[in-house]
Amino acid sequence: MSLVRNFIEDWSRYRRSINEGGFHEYEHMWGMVIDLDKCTGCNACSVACYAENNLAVVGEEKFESGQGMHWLRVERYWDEPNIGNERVRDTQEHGGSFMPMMCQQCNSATCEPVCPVAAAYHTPDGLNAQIYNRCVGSRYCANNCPYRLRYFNFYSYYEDSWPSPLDMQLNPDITVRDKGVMEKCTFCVQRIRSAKNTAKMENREVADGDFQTACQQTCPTTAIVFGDLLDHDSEVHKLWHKFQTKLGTTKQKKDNPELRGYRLYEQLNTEPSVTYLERVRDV
Amino acid sequence: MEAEAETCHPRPRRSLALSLWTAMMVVALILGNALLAKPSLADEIMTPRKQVPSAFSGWLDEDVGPFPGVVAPEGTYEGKDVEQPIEFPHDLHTATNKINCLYCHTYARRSAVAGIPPTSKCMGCHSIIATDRPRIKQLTEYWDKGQSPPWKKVHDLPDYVRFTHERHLKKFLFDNPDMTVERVDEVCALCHGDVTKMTVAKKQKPLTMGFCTRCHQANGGTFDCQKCHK
Amino acid sequence: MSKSEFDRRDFLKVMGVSGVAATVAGCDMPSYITSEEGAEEVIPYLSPEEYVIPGVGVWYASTCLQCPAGCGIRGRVREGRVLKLEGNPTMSLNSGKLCQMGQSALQSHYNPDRLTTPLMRKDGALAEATWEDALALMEEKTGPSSGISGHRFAWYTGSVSGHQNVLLKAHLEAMGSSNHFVHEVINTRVWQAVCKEMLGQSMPTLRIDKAGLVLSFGADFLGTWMSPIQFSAQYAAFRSGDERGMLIQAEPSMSLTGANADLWVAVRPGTEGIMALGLANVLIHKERMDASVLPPETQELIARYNVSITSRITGIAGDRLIRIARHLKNRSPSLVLAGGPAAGHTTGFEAVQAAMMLNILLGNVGETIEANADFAFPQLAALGGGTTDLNRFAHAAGSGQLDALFFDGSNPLFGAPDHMNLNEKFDAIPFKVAFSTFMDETTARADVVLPIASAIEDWGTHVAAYQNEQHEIAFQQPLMEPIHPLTRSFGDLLLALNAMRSPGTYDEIDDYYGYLQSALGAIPGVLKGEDAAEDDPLDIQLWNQILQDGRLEVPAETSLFTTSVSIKDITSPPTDEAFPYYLVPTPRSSLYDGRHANLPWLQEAPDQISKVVWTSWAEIHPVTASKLGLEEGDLIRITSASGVLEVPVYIFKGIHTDVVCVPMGQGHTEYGRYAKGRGVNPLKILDPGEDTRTGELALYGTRVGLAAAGRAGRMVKMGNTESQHGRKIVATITAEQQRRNEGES
Amino acid sequence: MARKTPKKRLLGLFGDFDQAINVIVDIRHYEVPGVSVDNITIKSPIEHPEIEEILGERPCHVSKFSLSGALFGLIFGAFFLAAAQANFLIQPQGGKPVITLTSNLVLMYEMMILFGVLATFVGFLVGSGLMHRRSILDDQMISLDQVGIVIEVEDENIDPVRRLFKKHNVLEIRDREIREQ
Amino acid sequence: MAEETTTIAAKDIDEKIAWAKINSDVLRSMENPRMGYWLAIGVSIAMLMVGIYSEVYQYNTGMGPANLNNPHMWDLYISTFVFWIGMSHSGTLLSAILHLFHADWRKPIYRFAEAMTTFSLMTALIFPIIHLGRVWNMHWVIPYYSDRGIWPNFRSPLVWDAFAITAYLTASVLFLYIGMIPDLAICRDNAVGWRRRLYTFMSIGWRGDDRQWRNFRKTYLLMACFLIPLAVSVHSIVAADFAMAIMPGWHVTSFPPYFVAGALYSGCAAIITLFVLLRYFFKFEQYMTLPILEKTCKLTFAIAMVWSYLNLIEFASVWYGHDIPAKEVLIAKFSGPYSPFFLGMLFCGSVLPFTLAFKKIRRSPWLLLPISIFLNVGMWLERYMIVAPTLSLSHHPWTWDVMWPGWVEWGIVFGSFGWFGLLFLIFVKVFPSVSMYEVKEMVYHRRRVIFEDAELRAHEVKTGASGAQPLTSTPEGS
Repeated sequence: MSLVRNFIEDWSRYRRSINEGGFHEYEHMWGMVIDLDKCTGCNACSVACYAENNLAVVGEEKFESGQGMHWLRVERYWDEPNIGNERVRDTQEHGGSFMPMMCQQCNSATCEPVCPVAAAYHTPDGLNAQIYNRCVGSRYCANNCPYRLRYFNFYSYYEDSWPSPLDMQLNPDITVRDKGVMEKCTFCVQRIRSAKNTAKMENREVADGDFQTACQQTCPTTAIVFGDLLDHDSEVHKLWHKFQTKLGTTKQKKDNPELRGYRLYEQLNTEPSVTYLERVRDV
Repeated sequence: MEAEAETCHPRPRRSLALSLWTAMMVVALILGNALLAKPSLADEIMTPRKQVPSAFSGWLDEDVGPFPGVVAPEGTYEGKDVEQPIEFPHDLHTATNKINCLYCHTYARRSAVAGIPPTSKCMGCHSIIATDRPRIKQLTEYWDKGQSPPWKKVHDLPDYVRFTHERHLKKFLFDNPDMTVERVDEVCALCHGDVTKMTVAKKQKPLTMGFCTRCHQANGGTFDCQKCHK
Repeated sequence: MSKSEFDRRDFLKVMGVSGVAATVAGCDMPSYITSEEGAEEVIPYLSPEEYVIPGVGVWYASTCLQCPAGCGIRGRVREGRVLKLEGNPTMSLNSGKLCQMGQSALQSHYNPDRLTTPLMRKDGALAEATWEDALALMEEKTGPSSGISGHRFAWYTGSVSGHQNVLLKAHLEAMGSSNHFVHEVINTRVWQAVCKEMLGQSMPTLRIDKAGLVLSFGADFLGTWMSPIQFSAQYAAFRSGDERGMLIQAEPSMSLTGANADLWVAVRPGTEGIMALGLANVLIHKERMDASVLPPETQELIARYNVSITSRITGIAGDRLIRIARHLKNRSPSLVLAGGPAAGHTTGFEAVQAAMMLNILLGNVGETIEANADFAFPQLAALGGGTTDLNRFAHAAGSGQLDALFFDGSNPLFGAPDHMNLNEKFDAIPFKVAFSTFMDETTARADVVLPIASAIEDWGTHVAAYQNEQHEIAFQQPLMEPIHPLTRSFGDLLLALNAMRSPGTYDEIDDYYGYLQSALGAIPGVLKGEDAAEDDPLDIQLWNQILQDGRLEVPAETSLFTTSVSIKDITSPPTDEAFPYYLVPTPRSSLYDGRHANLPWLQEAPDQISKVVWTSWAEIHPVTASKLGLEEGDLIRITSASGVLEVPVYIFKGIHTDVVCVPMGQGHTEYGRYAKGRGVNPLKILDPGEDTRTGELALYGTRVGLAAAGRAGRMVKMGNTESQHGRKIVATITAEQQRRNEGES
Repeated sequence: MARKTPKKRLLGLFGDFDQAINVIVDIRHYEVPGVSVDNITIKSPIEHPEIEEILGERPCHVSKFSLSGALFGLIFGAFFLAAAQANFLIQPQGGKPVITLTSNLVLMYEMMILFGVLATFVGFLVGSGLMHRRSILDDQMISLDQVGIVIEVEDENIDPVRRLFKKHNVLEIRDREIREQ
Repeated sequence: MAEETTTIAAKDIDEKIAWAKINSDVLRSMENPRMGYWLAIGVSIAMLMVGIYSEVYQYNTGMGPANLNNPHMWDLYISTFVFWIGMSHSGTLLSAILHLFHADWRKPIYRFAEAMTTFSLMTALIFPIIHLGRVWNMHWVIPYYSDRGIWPNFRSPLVWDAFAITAYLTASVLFLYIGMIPDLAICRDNAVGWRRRLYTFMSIGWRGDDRQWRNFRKTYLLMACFLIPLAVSVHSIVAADFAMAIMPGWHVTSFPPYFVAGALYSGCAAIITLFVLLRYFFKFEQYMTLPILEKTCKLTFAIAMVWSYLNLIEFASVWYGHDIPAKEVLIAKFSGPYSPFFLGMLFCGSVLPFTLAFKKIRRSPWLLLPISIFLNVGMWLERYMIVAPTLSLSHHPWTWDVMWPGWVEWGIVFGSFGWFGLLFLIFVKVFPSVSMYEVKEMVYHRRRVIFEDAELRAHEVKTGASGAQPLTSTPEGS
C-alpha cells in the first residue's frame, strides 16, 4: 500500500517540480554568494576548512600525484577572457583572478544519480550530502563532477597526517575519513546541524547569522556570504535577489544582463547553489 | 530447419495479448502522469504525511508503547558483561533509592552525550553515605589520589554516528505532556533497557541502524542521512 | 586572591582519552568493531565547572601570536581540547577575521615536534635535563653571583609588547644591560621612520576604506604588511560602495596585493622612489596640481624627474605614468603606501619619503592618513623589531661583547645572510639560553634549551604595533592545559628570572597570571574604580569581562600631525655586468619569514601567486626564462656575490624581466619534520647593505646572476593551468559596467 | 495406467539414420501390429529435426517457460525496483522523482532477460526430462555415430519388431523388461 | 592426395571425415597434457599471483599506489574492464548470431569462443570490484533487503552494470553449458575415473533421444534469441557508464553502438588468436580449417570497418557539434601527451585490418596471430583512450593533468590476463573445445546435400514409391 502511495506522491511531486519551475519541499536551501571582486586570494578560507573539517595533509609526494584534499581550493588564473584579455601581453597589467572553489552543492547534481549506493544524495536542506560510511569508493561521482571538487581518500591518512598530538585537534563533530571514501565540502554541515539543534532546543527556526561556515567566518574581506535562500531576510537571499540569479533555470534571465552574479558552468544545468559575483576591473 | 521456423514464432493471439498489455501500461502511465500533474487532484489523492511511510511500518505494533506519545523501537540484544573499575550498582541507585537518572547523567538534557557523572558528584553523597562498603572505599581511594575511575563505555555508537541525547529527551520527555521528569527512566529504557535491574549497565538494545530507523519511522523522526551520520 | 575565583586550568583539562580516540577511528571499520561494549574508556572530570558540558564546545578569547599584527582570536574548546581558532569579533583590530597563519596556530600548538623537556649541552650535544638543573645552571651563569652584568648580557627576541615587555625590561634592568635585540625580518620600520619624520607620528592610521585610489609601492597590505587582516576589511569596504576604489600596485614582483590590483606596474627594483617623484612631476607639471605644500628644493628635485627620465630609469612607459597620475588626481582622496621591496634598499628611506611626499602633495594627509595617538601606556607599547638589530647583534657578537644571551621568539640564524657569518659569531657567545617551543636553527646551537608553553597554553597581554583609532590591549589566555607537562609559561620564567636576579621584587605574585592581574589592577580605572584605594579588591566581574572579550580598550588621545617635507635625491642602482638581475626574497603570508615552515597546513596551502606547495621556487618572467632556456620546474642557479641557490622556476608575467623572486620561508636545516631540508632560503645569499637612514638591511638590493642548472627540479604545484581557456570561470566586468549597474543602488 | 500384459523395451542400433527412419516409416504404416509411433524413441548422436516429420509433432514447452519467465522478470523487476525505491528510507527530496522509470526500464529489461534465460533453462531441464534416472537401455555407440530406436512393445509383438529391425539391417538388438513401479 | 588437399582448402570441412575420428580427435585433445601445457599453466598462475599481490597491497594501502588522483578517478581498471567485457562478445556473436543466421561454419569454433565469452566476463567482473575504494562493502551495490532500509541507487549506471553483468554471466554460462551437454555425454561415455563422474554429473542424463534433441534445439534457439539483445544491452550499459556522465568526450550518444562494435571487433580478433593457437597445439587442422579462418577474418574486417566508421562519426559529431570542452579533448587526443596511444589505436584498429583484405594473409595462420594480437592491442588502447584523456581534460581547466598508471594498476591488469589464461587452459583440458556433435551435424548435412540427394533419387527410381520419402511425407499421410 505504501508503495502505491509513495509512488503517487513522488510522481506528483516530480510533476509539480516540472510545472512550477523549482518547486521544492526544502526545509532550507543553503546557498552562498562569493564576491570575486572582494576575494583577495589570501587562502585563509582554505586553511580554515582544513582546521574545521579534519582535512588530511597528504604531504609533498601525494600532493604531487594530485591526491591533495583541499575541499576549498583557491584557483588563480592570469588571463581574463571576459574582458578580452584572452592572452596576457608581455607583462601582467592587472592582478590575477582568484576563484575560491568549494563544492557547489548543485541542486541538479551530477554526482548524485551516479552513486551506486546513494551515498551522495540531496538533503531536505538543499545540500548535496555525502555519507562517508555508506560510500563504497566507486569514484563515479568525482568523475562526473564538472568542477572536480570531490576528493578521494587514496590512503588512510590518520597516522601520517596527524602524528600525536596533532590528532587532538581533530574535530569530533566529523569523522576522520578513512581510505576508500569520497569526501567534499559540506557547507560545514556540522555547524548547520548544531545551529539547527540549538534552534530546535529553543523551539524556534534557524535565523540568519546563527552560524557561519568556517570559510565565511574567517574571510578577511567578507567575500563569502552564506545563508538560507528560502529565508527572505537573509543576506544571501538579498544578494541573489539583487543580482537576479535564480535557482531552477539554466540561463539566468536578468533585466540587466550586465548585472553581476553567475553560477559556474550554468550551461551544464547542474544548478549550483553558489553564486559568484564577477570580478571588477578598473581599466 | 523449416520445422524450427514454424515453431519458434508465437501464435498471433499471444502476441496480440502482449501488445495489448503493453499498450494498457503505456496508457495508464500517461493518464496517471497527466492526472498527477494537477496539484489539486494529487492533494486529494494523498493525505498529507508527517513522516516517510514505509512498507515496514506495519511491522510495528503501533498501539503498544511503554508510555503515551511513543512507539517503542523493536529489538533486543544480549550485551556482554563489562568489567568496570568499580562495580557500580545501578539497581541500588535507581530502584532502591529512587534517584532520577538525570541526577547523575546530568548532561543528557543539555548535550549530545549523557556523560558519566564527575567523581565529585559521587563523593557528594558518598563522603557520608555507606563509606564502609568496599566499592565506596575503592571510590574514595580514587578520589584521594585525585583521579576519576576509568569507566568503560558500554553504549558506544560507531564514530560516524551522531546521536544527541538532548533532542531525544526533549521529544519524549520535556515536550511530551503525558510525561514528567520523574518518569525519565522509562524514556531512557527505550534504548538502554531497564537499568533498575542491572548493577553494571549492560547493552540491552541492539543500537543498530535498523533499530534507530524503525523507531524514527514509528515516532516521526528524521530520515535525512546526514542528520545522524557525520 | 588571584586564583581562587577563576581557575581556568582545571576546566581546560583534557577529558579522558576517549575524545581523541573516538575521532580518529574513522569509518573504515565495520560498526561492530567500534561499537563493542567496554572497548573504550570514558573518564569523567574529577570535579567540573558548572558550565563545562561534555560534547558542547565553548569559545574562549585569546590573541594570535603568529605574526606581529596581534589579531584577536577565539578558540573552540571541547572536552579540554582546543579544536578551532577564529577571529575574535569583539577585537576592533581584526573584527572576527583571521588569516591562514592565524588559523594554523593550532598546529604550532599541537605540533609533534614541540620541545617537551629542558635540554642542556653536554659534551657538545644537547641532552635532556631537568628544570632544576637548567635553572641552576642559569643561576650560576647569569645570577647575581655570576658576576655578569651590564652589556655583556643581552636578550634577543622577536617583537614584544605588553607585560612581557615590562618583565623583559625589568630583567634587563636588573642585569644592568640595555642590550635588547628585537629582530623581525618582515617589518615596517622604514615606513615608521618616514612617518615620524614627515608627519611627526610613526604609526598614523591608514584609511584604505576612505580612499578612492590606493597606490602602493610594494606595500603588501593584504598579505604581510603591517596589519593585513585589518587592511583586508578596509579593502573590502574600499572595493564596494558607490565608487569602487582603484588599486594600483608598483613593485618588482607580484605580491598578493599586486595580484588584486586593477593596474599592476612592474618597476625596476630600487626605483620606486623615482617613480613617485616622476608621478609628482606629472601631477605638478602636467596636471597642474598645486605644489605649494612642498618646499622649493623638493619641487626642484621633482622637476628634474620628467616623464622621459623617470620612464628611462624605472622602465615604466611614460603614458602609463601619466595615466596613473591622472587617476591619482581624479580619484581623490587617494592613498599612497610604500613598503616591502620599495623600502628594502639602501635608498629605501628616500623612496618611502617620496611616496609620503605624494600623499602630502595629493592632500591625503588628514583624509586617508589620519593622525593617531601614542599608546597610553608606553611601557606596554609594542617594541617592533627590525633587521637593524640583527646587524647590531652580529657586530656585538662578532666583537666578543656578549657573555650571555637569552633568546625567545626569534630565529636569527635562519634569517641572517651568510655574509654575516652569524653561526660562528653566535657560537662564540659563552652562554646561550633558548626559550623555545621548537628546535629551530638558533635553538639547536644554544647551551640551555627551555621548552616554553605554546601561545595557546599561555597567559599574556599584547599590544599591536599598528593600532587603529581604538587602542586596545589584547589578552592572551590559555585555551588548553599544557600538552607537555614539562613546558613552562614564558611569563612564569621571566618572573623567575627576575626573582633570581633581584630577589624580593615579585614575591607576592604566584605566577604570570597573578602578575597580569595585579599589574592591571594597579592601573586606575581598569579593574577597580577610578578612585579606588590600593588595597581595594579587584572587580572580578570586570576582569572576567576583559577575559571574555579578550581585549581591554585603552583611551587614546589623538595628537596632530606636524608635516615636514624634505626629500633627498635617489640614486638608482647601477647596472652590474656580472650580476645583471635583482633578487627579490619576497615574504608570503603563509610561511612568513620562515617561522611557519613547520606547520603542515601552511606547507600544504598553495602559495597565493604560484600555487606551489611544500617547497621553494623562483619566479621569473617568460622573457628571462626563454633567454635562459628554462621551462617551468627546471632548476635555476641563482648566484650572488655571497652565495648560490638552486631552485625550480615558476614562470609568469607578473614580474619584472630583470627580477628573480624567491619567497622566503623555506630552507630550514632544523625546525622539525615538516620544515627540515625543504627548499632554499633566499636570505642566505643576500649581499651586505643597509638603508642609510634606518639601518634596516637592504633585503631587496641583492644583485644576482642567473643560469640554467641544466636539469629539472621538483616543484609541486596545485593546478596545471594558468589560463581559463576561454571559459567563464572567473568572469570579469569593467568597473564602468559595474558603476552603471550598481552605482546608484 | 498399469498394464496387464508384460511389456518390454527393445533397442535397435542402426549404423545409418536413414535405416532408422525406414523402420519408423514401416511402423507408421502398421507393419507391426500393436506398435505405434507414439511408443518410439529415437536416440541419435546428432540432432535430426526431420524426424518430426515421421514421428509427428511432439509437444515442446520450452518457449512457454521462456515467455513466462521473461514476463515474470519484467513485472517482478518493475515492482521490485519501484518497491525498493519507494521504501528507501531517505527519499531524495527536492522535486526529483524517486521511482525513476527511465532507469528502471533498463533494469527491467535486464531482469526480463535474466529470468527469461533462467526459465528457459528450467524449461529445458523439465521438457527434456533431464536430471532424473531413466531407462539404461542405451549404448555408447549412440554418442558416437549410431542411431538407436527404442520401442515399447508387449511381449507378443517382440518378434515382429525384431524382424522389422533386421529387415533394415540392424546392427544390434537389446531388450529389457519394463518393471511395474 | 594432392586433389584431396585442394578440396579441403576450398571447403569448410571435409565431409568424408569419419564421426569416430571426430570423437577421438577431440577427446584426445583433452587428455595427457604435455610439458608445454603445464608451463603455460605455470606462467598463468605466476601472472595471477602478481595480480593477487597487487590487489592485496591495494586492499591494505588504499587506491593511492595505483596512482589515481583527483582528475583521474578511474583509469586502467575501468578501461581494462571495458576491454574484457568487449572480449566477451565474441562467443555471443559467433554462437548466437551466426546460429540464427544458419551460418554453420561457426560450429567447429564456437565452443572455445563461448568459453572465451564466459571467462573474459569472469575476468571483467573482477575489475569493477577491484576498483572500489572499499571492496569490503561491495555487496551494497546488490539490492538486498536490509534491516537499515536502504537500497542501492538504481539510477546509477554502475548498478545497471551489476545487473547486466550478472544477467550476462548467467546467460552465457548457461548458453555454453547447454551447448556442451551432448558433448559432455560423449565425454561421459568415453571417460573413466573422476572425469566420468564429472561428466556424468554435468551431462545430467543426456541420452540423445528425440525428446531431448527437440527441447535442446528449441532451448538453444531461445537462448540465442535472449543472448543477442542481452549482449547488446550489456555493452550499451557499459557505454552508459560513460555516456551518462557529462564529461566532454564521454557524453556522446554514439557510444553504445560504438562500444558494441568495438566489443565485437576485439572479440573476433581474440577468436582469431585462439583459433590459430588451438589449431596448432591441438592439431585441429581438420576442423578449424583455413576457410573457416578466412570467414572469421572477413567478419573481423567487416566489423573493423564498422568500428572505424563509428569512430569517424564520433570525431565528426564532436568536431561539428562545437562543444568546446569535447573538442579540446579530441584535439588533445591527437596532439597531446596521449597522442602516441591514440594514433597507435587508430593504426591498430583502422589501418591494420586492411591486411585482412588479402586472401594470402587471411589464409596464413602465423601471420594472423600477430595481426590479431595487434588488433586487440588497438582495442585495449581504444578503451584506455576513452577513459584517460577525458578525465585529464575535463570541463574545469584548473584540474587538467596527465597521469600514468601506477604499478598496482599494471600488476592487476597483468594478473587479469593470467586469470583468463588459467581459466581457459583448464577449460580446454576438461571440456571439449570443439563441439563434436555439431561438427558431426555439419559433416552429416554437407554429405547429405552433396551425395544423398542424388542417391535418394536413384533409390526412388529403383524401389518405386515405397514410402521412403521421409522429407515429404505428412504425419497423417495415410
